[in-house]
Amino acid sequence: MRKKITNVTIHSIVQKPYKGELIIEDGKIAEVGKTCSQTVDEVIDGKGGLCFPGFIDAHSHIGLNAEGYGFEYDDVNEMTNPVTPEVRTEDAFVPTDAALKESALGGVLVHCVLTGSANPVGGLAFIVRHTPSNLTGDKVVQRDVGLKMATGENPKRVYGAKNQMPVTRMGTAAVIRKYLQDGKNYIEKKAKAEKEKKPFFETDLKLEIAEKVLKKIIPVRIHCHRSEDMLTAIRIKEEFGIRMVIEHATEYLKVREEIKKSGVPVILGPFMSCRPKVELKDMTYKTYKGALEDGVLMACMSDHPVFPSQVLRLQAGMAVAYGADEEGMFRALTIMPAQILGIDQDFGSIEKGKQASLCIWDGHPFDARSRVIWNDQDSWTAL
Amino acid sequence: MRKKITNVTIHSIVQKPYKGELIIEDGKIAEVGKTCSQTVDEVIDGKGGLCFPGFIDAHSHIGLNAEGYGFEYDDVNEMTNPVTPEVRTEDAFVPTDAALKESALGGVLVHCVLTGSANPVGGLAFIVRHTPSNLTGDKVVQRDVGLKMATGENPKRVYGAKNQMPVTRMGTAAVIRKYLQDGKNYIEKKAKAEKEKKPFFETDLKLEIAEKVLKKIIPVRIHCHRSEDMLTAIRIKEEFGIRMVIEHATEYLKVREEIKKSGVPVILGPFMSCRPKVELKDMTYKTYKGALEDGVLMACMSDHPVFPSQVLRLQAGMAVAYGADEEGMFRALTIMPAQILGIDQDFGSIEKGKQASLCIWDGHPFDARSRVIWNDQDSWTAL
Amino acid sequence: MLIVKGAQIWKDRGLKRLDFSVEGGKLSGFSPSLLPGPHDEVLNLSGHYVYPGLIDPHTHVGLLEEETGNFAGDDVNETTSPATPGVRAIDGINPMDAGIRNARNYGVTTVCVMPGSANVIGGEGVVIKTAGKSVDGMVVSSARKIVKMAFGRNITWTWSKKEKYPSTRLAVGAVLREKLNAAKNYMANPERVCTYEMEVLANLLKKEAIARIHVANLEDIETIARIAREFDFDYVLDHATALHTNVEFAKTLKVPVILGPLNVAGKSFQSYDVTFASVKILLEAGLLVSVMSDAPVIPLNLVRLQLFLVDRYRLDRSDILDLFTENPAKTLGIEKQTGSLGIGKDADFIVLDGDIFDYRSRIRSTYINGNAVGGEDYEMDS
Amino acid sequence: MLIVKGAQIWKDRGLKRLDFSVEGGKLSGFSPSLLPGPHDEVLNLSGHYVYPGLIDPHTHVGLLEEETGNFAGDDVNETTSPATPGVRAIDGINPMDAGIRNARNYGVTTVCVMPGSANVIGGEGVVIKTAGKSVDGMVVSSARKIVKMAFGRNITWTWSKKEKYPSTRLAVGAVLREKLNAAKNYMANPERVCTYEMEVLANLLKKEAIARIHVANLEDIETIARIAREFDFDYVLDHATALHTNVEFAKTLKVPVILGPLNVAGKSFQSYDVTFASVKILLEAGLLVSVMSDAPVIPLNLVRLQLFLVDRYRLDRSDILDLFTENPAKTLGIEKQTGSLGIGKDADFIVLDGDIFDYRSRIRSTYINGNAVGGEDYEMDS
Repeated sequence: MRKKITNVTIHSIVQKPYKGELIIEDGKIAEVGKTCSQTVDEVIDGKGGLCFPGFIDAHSHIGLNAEGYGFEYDDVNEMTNPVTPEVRTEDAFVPTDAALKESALGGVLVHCVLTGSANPVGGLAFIVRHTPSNLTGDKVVQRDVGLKMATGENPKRVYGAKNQMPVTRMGTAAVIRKYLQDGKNYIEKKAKAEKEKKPFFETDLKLEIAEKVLKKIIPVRIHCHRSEDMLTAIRIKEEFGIRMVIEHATEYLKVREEIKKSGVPVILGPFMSCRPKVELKDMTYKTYKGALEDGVLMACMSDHPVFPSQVLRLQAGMAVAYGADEEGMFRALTIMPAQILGIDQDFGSIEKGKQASLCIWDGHPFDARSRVIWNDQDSWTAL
Repeated sequence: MRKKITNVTIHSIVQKPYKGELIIEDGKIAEVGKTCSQTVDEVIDGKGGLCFPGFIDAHSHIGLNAEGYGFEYDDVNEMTNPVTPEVRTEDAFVPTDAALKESALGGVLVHCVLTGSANPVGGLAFIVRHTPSNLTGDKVVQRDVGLKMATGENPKRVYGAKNQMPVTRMGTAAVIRKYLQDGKNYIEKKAKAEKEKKPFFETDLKLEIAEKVLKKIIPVRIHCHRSEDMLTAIRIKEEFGIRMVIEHATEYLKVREEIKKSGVPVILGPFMSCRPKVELKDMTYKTYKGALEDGVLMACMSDHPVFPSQVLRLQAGMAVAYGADEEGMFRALTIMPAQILGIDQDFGSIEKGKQASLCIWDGHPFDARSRVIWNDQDSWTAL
Repeated sequence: MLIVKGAQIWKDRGLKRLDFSVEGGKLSGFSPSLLPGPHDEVLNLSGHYVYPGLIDPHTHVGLLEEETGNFAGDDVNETTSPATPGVRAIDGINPMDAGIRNARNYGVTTVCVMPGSANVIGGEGVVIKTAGKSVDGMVVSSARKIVKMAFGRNITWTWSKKEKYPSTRLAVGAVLREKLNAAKNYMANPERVCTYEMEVLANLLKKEAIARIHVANLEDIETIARIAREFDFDYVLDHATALHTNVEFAKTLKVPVILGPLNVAGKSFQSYDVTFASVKILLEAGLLVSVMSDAPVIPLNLVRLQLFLVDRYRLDRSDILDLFTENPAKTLGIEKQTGSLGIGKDADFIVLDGDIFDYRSRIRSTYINGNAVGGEDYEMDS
Repeated sequence: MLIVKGAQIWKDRGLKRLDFSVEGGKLSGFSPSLLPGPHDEVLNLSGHYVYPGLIDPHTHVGLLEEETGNFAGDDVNETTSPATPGVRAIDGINPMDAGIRNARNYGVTTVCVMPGSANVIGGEGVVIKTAGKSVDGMVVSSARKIVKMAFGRNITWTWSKKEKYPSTRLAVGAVLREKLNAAKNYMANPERVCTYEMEVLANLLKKEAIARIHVANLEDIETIARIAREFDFDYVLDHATALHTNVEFAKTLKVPVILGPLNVAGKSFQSYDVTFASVKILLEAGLLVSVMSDAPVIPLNLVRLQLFLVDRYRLDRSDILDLFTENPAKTLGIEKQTGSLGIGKDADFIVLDGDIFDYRSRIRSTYINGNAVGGEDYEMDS
């Protein structure tokens, strides 16, 4: 089954936009260009629209507190223990969350689903894409793509209320360090058992994940709003030689040189919200402009349901209003999150061989009035 | 001091847009048209932008939980007593809330500030406009413009947790009815005291406000999401012969005929959010389209800080994406809220004699990338 | 020997006019006409219908007692830890519970009794007959060992109220993984010290026991399947309220399902998808389907309502009766002992004055191991 | 009669070389040279400086005691109702409190002691001298009656923790309006039954008493002004942390302000605007400004620090001294009795071995009503 999309302006992300065509075969882009030559079974008229790769929401809790299901169905934070690396968002994900369909209407076709920020060591993230299926399994792009950690107000507030460590920023860092040190000890113990050819080694599921982090198999995805928290995160990264992505990075502009130097990617947002916490005081859309100018690897996040993933595009548009480069913001919605998440071989741009994760828009995605009129997954009906 | 604005397309709301000029004198619009003849002291070049009346956010809690001040500074709900008509948002308003300036950057220059929805009978609302002053008094447009009431989940949840009436929707209606009935009794008692020329009548501040409601001096502003709650509200309105505005009206489409028949205006939104409550399950942007088609008096709300007032315009733009008429949505941001709030003699359109509450935009307000490049209040600096 | 004569009996998936004999509590012979010997007792059931005793594969009778108030008779959830594999349902069952009495009086001769759904690992379940004064004597010993588990909201509602782990569905799977990993460590450790908790889980991993997993939503079923693949154990899906919403997926699982209770309001989001249609859909998909009452959620005096309601979908009536007899027997591993009428099987049967699908018909007597133990008219007596 | 000779004394807004006499606890004469009679006591203070005793118009000394742990000596807020006009500070003061001892040893001869800021209406304040064993004997009787009030966050923090009204600033004004309305009803009712609570508020509405209102943020000051207009009463703004941020507005209020404590960290959002510059700004705006320690927030042994820090703004030193003497005296309505050196006034003065603005100078003695009651060297003794 080969399908051709015609009559669209192709925003491939890797090239300047041009009027062109593309061919989809087995869910992949088989050909793309000004004209496509292969014979096809079906032609989709793009009606002069704009064809974009599906946007990637690099930090979301979509599916963990499904739309309209109230607080009793909130699985964002396992806030009963400050160290829960063993919990997995895949286990709690609700694939029928109406927000997934709505996000697709807003052009977001891929989501990285993380645990919340109550715990210094949170849990394992996974990546889903929008499909019509009601099974999580049919949506999984990649499992166990990062271990969530958190700093700042949230762990303090949650465990402060329980009078349990951590109640300070120092305490949060100490909890994280202890976990990673336990991991190092565990790796050593395991190596020793192997060397001594012991018949038995007691595996520990919490520390198996620390091992993955310490061996750089997966990155730490660390929630930081304030500048000092980001610097603490980078300090820990250096100490343990781990991979890291900084999430939110609200005060990025205050420590931009340090972040750039560290080589750590940042996932910025959600800035289209009010500032109910003190640590959000200096939040500004201008952060996007700064990060683009600095050339750091940067992505937009919705933090859904904090901010609806459906309008991630408008947050990026607001960044443009506050001075960010428009093409840069499209990269922050597509190829850069794909790179940060390690899925850029399949997602994030319109190139031959990649997944045909595509939307056709009837207008500019940063204009609220614009609509997605087609995507590659749904039996399409208008809004 | 007379100022002239030139080189703009005037979106007056009452006429089709046209390239024109306008003159401001003493904060009012002295002249508006294709060209203006009066001599002026200062000319403001609109740079080919779009001149709109300041948007009016008809339902907001702006100033009651100022940006970046955390939960300890949250004065939205006095949730210690289900009946608190005597509390006034003006008493709690923080005029230095950074959100006011940010909202102005988003074209919103007027806000109606209400109490939250924890209490069946909440408190008195007031209307502010954006000014550079750090005094509430300098921002007041009108005091005591309505008495907030609330139905649905919120009162149930708040008082249910205290095991105190109301814990059901029935209970909420009963609390409201009792308050209004107490008010009727109070009016009678007062009239009797006057008739009998008694030297003394014991005033009751809670019931003085009920008197204003029952004498139709101020409307009830009632929080309803679900259709049954809206019908209950209308039932109470009919019983007591009061004025009413329905706030949120999330399930408007389910009872559109009944609402139209009741003559009650609605203030719709915020729909650019997720659905953390069950009663928001059927929330849709399509509601705007329906209300416009029905010809009911309708306004947009941000419910700030639930949704930032700064991007109220983008919510209206999303309504257009979901089929609403664009001009209708501009009316829902300007003249219709002015009518609902009773300030349309001064606000809501660009007409001679009205307040010069104005913004010049460098692009269409529903496009996220557009910016306000001038307003009538600020010493203007770009974003 | 007891000779039962004259009745229409349900045998080999159909009503047949057969006499049968009972010896030592077992069914010993079937024939169009059995001639009693001089020492035989004869039971003339002309005009009556005999069916195998019904089996309810998922109940809490005897643990969550009826008529005892809210606290005194409630022993269904050991909510002191989210994983309590060491507790056994048999130790909490009161054979005198009105729920068990209801069972036998209304035709249910075998029930599986299990801990509740507040814990990820609730403990061991047990299969018992529904008549007796000592639970030990009621046990159906051929049944496979059962480890009760639960997934989804009941867990998180329970533990989040206590502000304890697991408060979210993020951690429910993690609790199970942690315990199963501990069991693997335990089994691999040559110097292990025997603990009952670990032995129970080791039984599961050795496939001597089967997991019985309370679950409602489809996403939780997916998580169960994922973990079962990771650790390789057998399981049954109990409730499985939303499984029918993805039939292709359901087929891939190749596990028995026990649906129900179906005659309840779908009032929580967990039971949102509840429908009798699920029985039809999953039967047609070829799954081994049973129906539960979850008694006392649906008390067993109402057990036949479910049969009537499934019958509204115009399924083959043999298939319907199987839902309450053969299928649960197979799921519990007791199909050689009970669940149908056949030589060598327990003489567990019910006598009705009409077709079991005729709602006016009444259960005149219930026989367990060949003994009359109850019937609808017994209700008032006991 | 006591004759004090040889000192530089602060009188009429300047240092002067004058002798002075004290008779019956009052200042009775000033002259470049006073000749003592045979029965007079002479105090030679050559090389010393004499200033009027300092007045702190806003403290909690004696109520919120020092050196007593967290509970035993804490009587500052009657947090059982958000409006407690009936309670009186005088009933809670311990004259032996180390805070009062610090006051006199470090030069503070008069303090106003008031309830705290947890209640919208806290109760009646009192003005006392800082030496004595019985508080009744310490009272400065010429002072105007005081009703302590509070606005803003302290109220809502207190009551929201209890989940009681007023939990938000929405309701703070409402509490005050309700009570003042009740007082109006009370006053208008010819058949009223006297209640102390209502009498206190009636005093306020009759302007026999003045409201002393704890407030920080500008928006709360606006609310106070609004309510004061509605009900027509006199008030003083205490703390008024953000008042200097709108000078034009401040001028329109025409009320005395008592700033401070200023040598604290602006750590909460309420104290965000705290700055010594506020003294300069509001003085220049023509307001009647005093400075408080809020003791024991700033203990009174540090009282002079404030004077030094204000002095960094290079204000007229007479104006600075007025902040701690004449101005609080006027605000409290005791300016005819104390707060400056003049014939007929209380002999409340302090003796230093140098200029009061020289931070190395020490308070050698403090006199109240003509009696030496302390000084910095007394510290260790008592």
